Amino acid sequence: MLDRFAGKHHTVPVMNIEQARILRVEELTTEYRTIVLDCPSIAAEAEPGQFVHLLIPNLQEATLRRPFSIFKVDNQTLSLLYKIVGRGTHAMSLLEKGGMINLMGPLGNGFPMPDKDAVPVLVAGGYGVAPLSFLAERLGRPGTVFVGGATSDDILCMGEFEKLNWEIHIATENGSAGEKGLVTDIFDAWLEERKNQGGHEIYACGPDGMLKAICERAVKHGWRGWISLDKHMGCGVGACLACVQKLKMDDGTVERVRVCRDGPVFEAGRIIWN
Amino acid sequence: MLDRFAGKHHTVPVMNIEQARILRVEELTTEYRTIVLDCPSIAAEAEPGQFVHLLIPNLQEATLRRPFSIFKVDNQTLSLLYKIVGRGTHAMSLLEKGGMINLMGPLGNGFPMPDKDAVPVLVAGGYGVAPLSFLAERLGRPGTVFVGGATSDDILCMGEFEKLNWEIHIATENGSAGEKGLVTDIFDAWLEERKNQGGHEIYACGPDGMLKAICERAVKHGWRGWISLDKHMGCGVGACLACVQKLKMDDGTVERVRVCRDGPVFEAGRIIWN
Amino acid sequence: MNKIPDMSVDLCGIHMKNPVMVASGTFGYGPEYADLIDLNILGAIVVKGISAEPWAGNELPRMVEVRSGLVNAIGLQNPGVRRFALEYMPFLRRYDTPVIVNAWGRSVQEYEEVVARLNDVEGIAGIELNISCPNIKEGGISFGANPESAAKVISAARKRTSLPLIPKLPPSVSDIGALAKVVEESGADAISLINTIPAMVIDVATRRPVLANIVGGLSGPAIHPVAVKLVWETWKAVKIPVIGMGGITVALDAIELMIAGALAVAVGTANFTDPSVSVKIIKGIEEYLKQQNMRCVRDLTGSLKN
Amino acid sequence: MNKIPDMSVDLCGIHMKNPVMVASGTFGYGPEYADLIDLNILGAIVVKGISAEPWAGNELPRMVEVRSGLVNAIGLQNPGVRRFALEYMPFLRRYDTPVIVNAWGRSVQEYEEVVARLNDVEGIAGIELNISCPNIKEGGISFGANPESAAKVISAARKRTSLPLIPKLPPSVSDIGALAKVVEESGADAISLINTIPAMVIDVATRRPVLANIVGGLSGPAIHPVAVKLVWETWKAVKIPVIGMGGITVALDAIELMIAGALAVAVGTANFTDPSVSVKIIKGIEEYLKQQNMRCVRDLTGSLKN
Ligand SMILES: Cc1cc2nc3c(=O)[nH]c(=O)nc-3n(C[C@H](O)[C@H](O)[C@H](O)COP(=O)(O)OP(=O)(O)OC[C@H]3O[C@@H](n4cnc5c(N)ncnc54)[C@H](O)[C@@H]3O)c2cc1C
Ligand SMILES: Cc1cc2nc3c(=O)[nH]c(=O)nc-3n(C[C@H](O)[C@H](O)[C@H](O)COP(=O)(O)OP(=O)(O)OC[C@H]3O[C@@H](n4cnc5c(N)ncnc54)[C@H](O)[C@@H]3O)c2cc1C
Ligand SMILES: Cc1cc2nc3c(=O)[nH]c(=O)nc-3n(C[C@H](O)[C@H](O)[C@H](O)COP(=O)(O)O)c2cc1C
Ligand SMILES: Cc1cc2nc3c(=O)[nH]c(=O)nc-3n(C[C@H](O)[C@H](O)[C@H](O)COP(=O)(O)O)c2cc1C
Ligand code: FES
Ligand code: FES
Repeated sequence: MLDRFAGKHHTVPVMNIEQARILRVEELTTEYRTIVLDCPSIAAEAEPGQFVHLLIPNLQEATLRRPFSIFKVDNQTLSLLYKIVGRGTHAMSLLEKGGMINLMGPLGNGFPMPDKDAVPVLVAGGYGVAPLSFLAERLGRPGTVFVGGATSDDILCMGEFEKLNWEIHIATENGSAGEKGLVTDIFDAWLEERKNQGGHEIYACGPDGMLKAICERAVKHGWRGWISLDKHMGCGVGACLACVQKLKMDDGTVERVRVCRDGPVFEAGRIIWN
Repeated sequence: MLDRFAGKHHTVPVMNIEQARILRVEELTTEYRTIVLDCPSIAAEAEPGQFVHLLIPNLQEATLRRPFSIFKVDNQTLSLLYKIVGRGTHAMSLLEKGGMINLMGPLGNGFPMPDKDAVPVLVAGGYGVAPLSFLAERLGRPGTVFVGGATSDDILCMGEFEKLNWEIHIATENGSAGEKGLVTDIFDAWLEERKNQGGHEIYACGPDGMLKAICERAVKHGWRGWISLDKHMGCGVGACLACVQKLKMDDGTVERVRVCRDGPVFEAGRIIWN
Repeated sequence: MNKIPDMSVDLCGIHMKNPVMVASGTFGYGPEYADLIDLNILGAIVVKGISAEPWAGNELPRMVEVRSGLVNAIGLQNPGVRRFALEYMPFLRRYDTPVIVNAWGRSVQEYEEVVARLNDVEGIAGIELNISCPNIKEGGISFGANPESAAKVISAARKRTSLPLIPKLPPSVSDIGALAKVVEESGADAISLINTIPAMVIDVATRRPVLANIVGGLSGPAIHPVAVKLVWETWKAVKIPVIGMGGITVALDAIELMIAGALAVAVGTANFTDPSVSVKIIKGIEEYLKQQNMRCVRDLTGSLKN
Repeated sequence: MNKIPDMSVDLCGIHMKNPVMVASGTFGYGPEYADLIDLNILGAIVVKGISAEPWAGNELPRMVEVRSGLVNAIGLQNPGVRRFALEYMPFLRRYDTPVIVNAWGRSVQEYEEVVARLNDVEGIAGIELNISCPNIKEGGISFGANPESAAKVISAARKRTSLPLIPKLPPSVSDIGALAKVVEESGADAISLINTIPAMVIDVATRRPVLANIVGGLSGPAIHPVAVKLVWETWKAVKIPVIGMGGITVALDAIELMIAGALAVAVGTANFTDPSVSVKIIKGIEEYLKQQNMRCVRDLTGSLKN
């Protein structure tokens, strides 16, 4: 089955459909929100890098769910961190505490844990910080995190990383937080001093341009890297082939695999960018 | 223009589109509700028998408005009385005080006033009482009202008629209020004693079966009668021809006229029932 | 750079202030919406389908709401050319907005007749020929269903009028480009599409069709992506202008159809939901042109980048 | 009187527990939804379209949501018959649910090839022949677009298999009844319809098509009234059973298609919205039969009263 190409490990996803109560909604900035759900069966299974597929109840004329990374798990509850970008996320932002929402999950394969001697290096762009913050929490040991965005408003979850004693590097395009520039710029500067060292394992989630750049760095320096891709999705479970990505297979062939089921996390070296 | 066939009088409707605030919602019975709207421009023009065309804001995937008779007008406010019968009226019942709703109106031609010596006789079935109650209020003198329904839950607005000193006759199919039977039964009994008298003018609104029976009585006894018809509507203004009714014209020909614009009130003798 | 863009279009000789018309059958003959919107703002008014003689249309029910659309089977009720000219044209002539008359027949002869009669009416800017009507002589399949019968009707109509002739194509054909080419060669000045898509609704409680006519036509937002595709195929196939319609509800829907190839657009079902929608769409297109730094609405037509 | 109604149907030799299948391309090859619903509950599973050889499909984007529907241009990506048989059939054979394989080609020869290969695979209950694919030999118009090319493909495929052969018709034809008749005469055992309606979406911000393939197919609730009409026309035209699909989202949608003439139905796009929808629809049909005091689901087929 296509599922065999998922990468280092292959979890057989145990997914659920759950009708969850909204416990809390929070406005982080004008564009970013969190939503906390009472969602025991999905929370119990969730791993960093996996996602849920949300049916937005007040979205008119909709046929498709929306995918969101799992941001936090606390016992029975599940949090998502999202950015308002279109009509679905806008409708989501109008949901109120106490309402119900239907979600499927956990979906896809999460991030493999790093080798026990390796330093985890996370690179996040915008809402890509959501699964990486969850990963940091589950890792149990600190590492280095790079976070980028257009302005300081796009730099999220820094409190979480601080609490866990991570080394934090920030870049914003307008310089309103951290260095002025792209996250890849500060990553490159940092990398320059370490490129011949091993012992690092990269995890990245964010916009395609950033992911592609990180992939190139990882491959070039022979570092192991895990990339979480963001593709428009239909079914979310591997049935519709809306979300495919070209991947190098073990036998050298190239195949279009499903980001929702075979990913969303792939080994950096396998991804073929257009 | 087709408009010339409206009946006794012809008002050139002055219609508005208004975004109205919901001032109050009230549950009369499990099925019947009222909704009170802050709607000055429509309220100012409204006459009994006219209707508004409502865009139900929380109705998913809708393309059509829903027509409702004007039930009460009080200064700047407009009340509607409605029954939950389908998905639109169900969505309406979930609307809350403070929300906004878009409506067009007043639409159509209202009831002509009776000759000044005639006794007004109203016959109402179910929510058909809404425009007739408004008429009673505007008439300034009492008359006789017949009200019918399946059970006592369908008998509404009796307080209003009592306050205005109307003679009230009630029939319900299960006998839970008034006489057991159809409203036409009690109407017939009453009529039997008066059929050779003139001086009455009938106004009826309710289900088609009832209206047809009342029409027949009026024609047979040569009483003048005004019937408010209930047809499924598209545009509500005469543009789509979804709501036509066969009507006898002055020149003896039969024409399909528009209930929304040429009606909804027609002279009993002109209506051709299938 | 925020100059007011040029919104005018010249549609085969019909000068329009802007590319937004109201679609036939959804706007009556003009007076119905005149209280609610200023008819002078519209690009053009396309009136309800007219036949040579009066026609009673179908029994009720004639319309039913479906998800993101409605299905109608009005059955082309109309007062015929004579009464239309007498009762409505004087009103319509008062406005500075071109009037396009939608015309239909059930045989080639009836089409010739209605076009000939309309040709003599003062104040008509063009004739939109509805060729989605069943051909009663040849088994009831619509004239537009195949290129041959479409050509026959259009060539015959062409001989009877010098007014711009705009055949309106049905959407359920397997090769709209081939049909459009034949329509162009038969003498059409422009093409309009799409008409409603044949559809049907059944009341499961009674197991009866909801519409008295059993079948009807689907319109509204549901059909918009189908309209975009068919307008694009038509635009690629012909040189004459295309009028796009089908499910336009917001300005972006109209803009999409224009990018796909429409020089003008028509708003139908959305008038029922919001009578002022066409005015909002005109403003929305203007806004879009400003945002995109485009000077002229005509530059939108067929501007799809591949 | 509230006995459990008989829900089984015999579809040209395929015994189904109930008339509800899942539509090709919306349910993968089976395992994808197996965690979420019990595949044994389904009437049948129709797997994603398979070609003789593997096929890579279109570039991304492949899918876009529209009002009450979606437009897709997956481009028929599939691993070919050999890998399908190897990787998925062992899984599917574990279930007590008939497997219908959707098959396609770009020439008559490719259709023959895929059917011949599928005929040798163990555990296949029937072949649904997708004839909405462009005919690459004859200008890219789909095989199903006209009766002649449809007949060619079906006759050729017929010779290569004794399995039930179920051509799947495209919706955009002017006379579906005539097409269906030819399909029946060419040796089809049943007919399924409707496939998606050709459609297109443009991103007005960039003026580019949203889908990499430019055009795609519209599915979902938006097309349901169109499906009801086409199923009804097909049912009137042929004697072989009809499988109805298009926009089924709730049980009433399925019941409508059955009243219009479908013996079985398939649920497509709605699986994306709610993976358990087919199970709910099966229950809903059962409820309906009880309410209507009907003993047998087969009595629904073509029960439209005029
Ligand atoms: C595995 C995965 C995890 C994600 N995690 C997060 C997260 O934690 N926080 C967050 O804010 N966003 C996340 N996204 C992106 C999120 O799914 C989109 O922002 C969202 O679907 C946009 O919906 P919309 O209706 O507001 O946007 P619209 O642009 O109106 O949506 C139109 C269609 O495009 C799809 N779409 C639009 N943008 C994206 C996108 N970037 N990715 C996928 N589909 C898109 C929508 O789902 C919808 O089908 C994730 C996406 C994927 C694939
Ligand atoms: C002039 C006029 C005045 C009316 N006044 C009142 C009133 O004061 N109070 C009240 O409760 N109802 C009134 N009605 C009926 C009211 O319009 C319908 O009950 C309502 O449209 C049902 O909508 P729905 O979505 O709940 O029903 P559904 O059955 O789900 O509606 C489906 C479609 O059918 C139409 N429809 C269904 N039933 C009717 C009906 N009886 N009349 C017209 N259209 C219908 C709907 O508008 C909608 O387009 C009036 C109707 C007319 C024509
Ligand atoms: C109620 C109604 C009546 C219509 N009458 C006609 C008509 O008489 N002639 C015609 O060519 N098209 C007629 N149409 C089709 C519309 O003009 C238009 O082509 C179609 O509805 C698609 O546009 P829309 O989705 O914006 O409504 C009618 C449509 C509706 C909804
Ligand atoms: C994503 C997607 C992929 C599809 N793939 C196929 C296919 O491979 N073969 C086929 O015959 N039909 C395919 N279809 C069409 C469906 O089987 C079905 O006929 C159509 O979607 C209408 O049903 P629906 O509205 O319930 O989705 C596909 C539809 C979708 C949405
Ligand atoms: S979203 Fe359907 S296969 Fe990935
Ligand atoms: S509802 Fe459109 S004409 Fe009456």
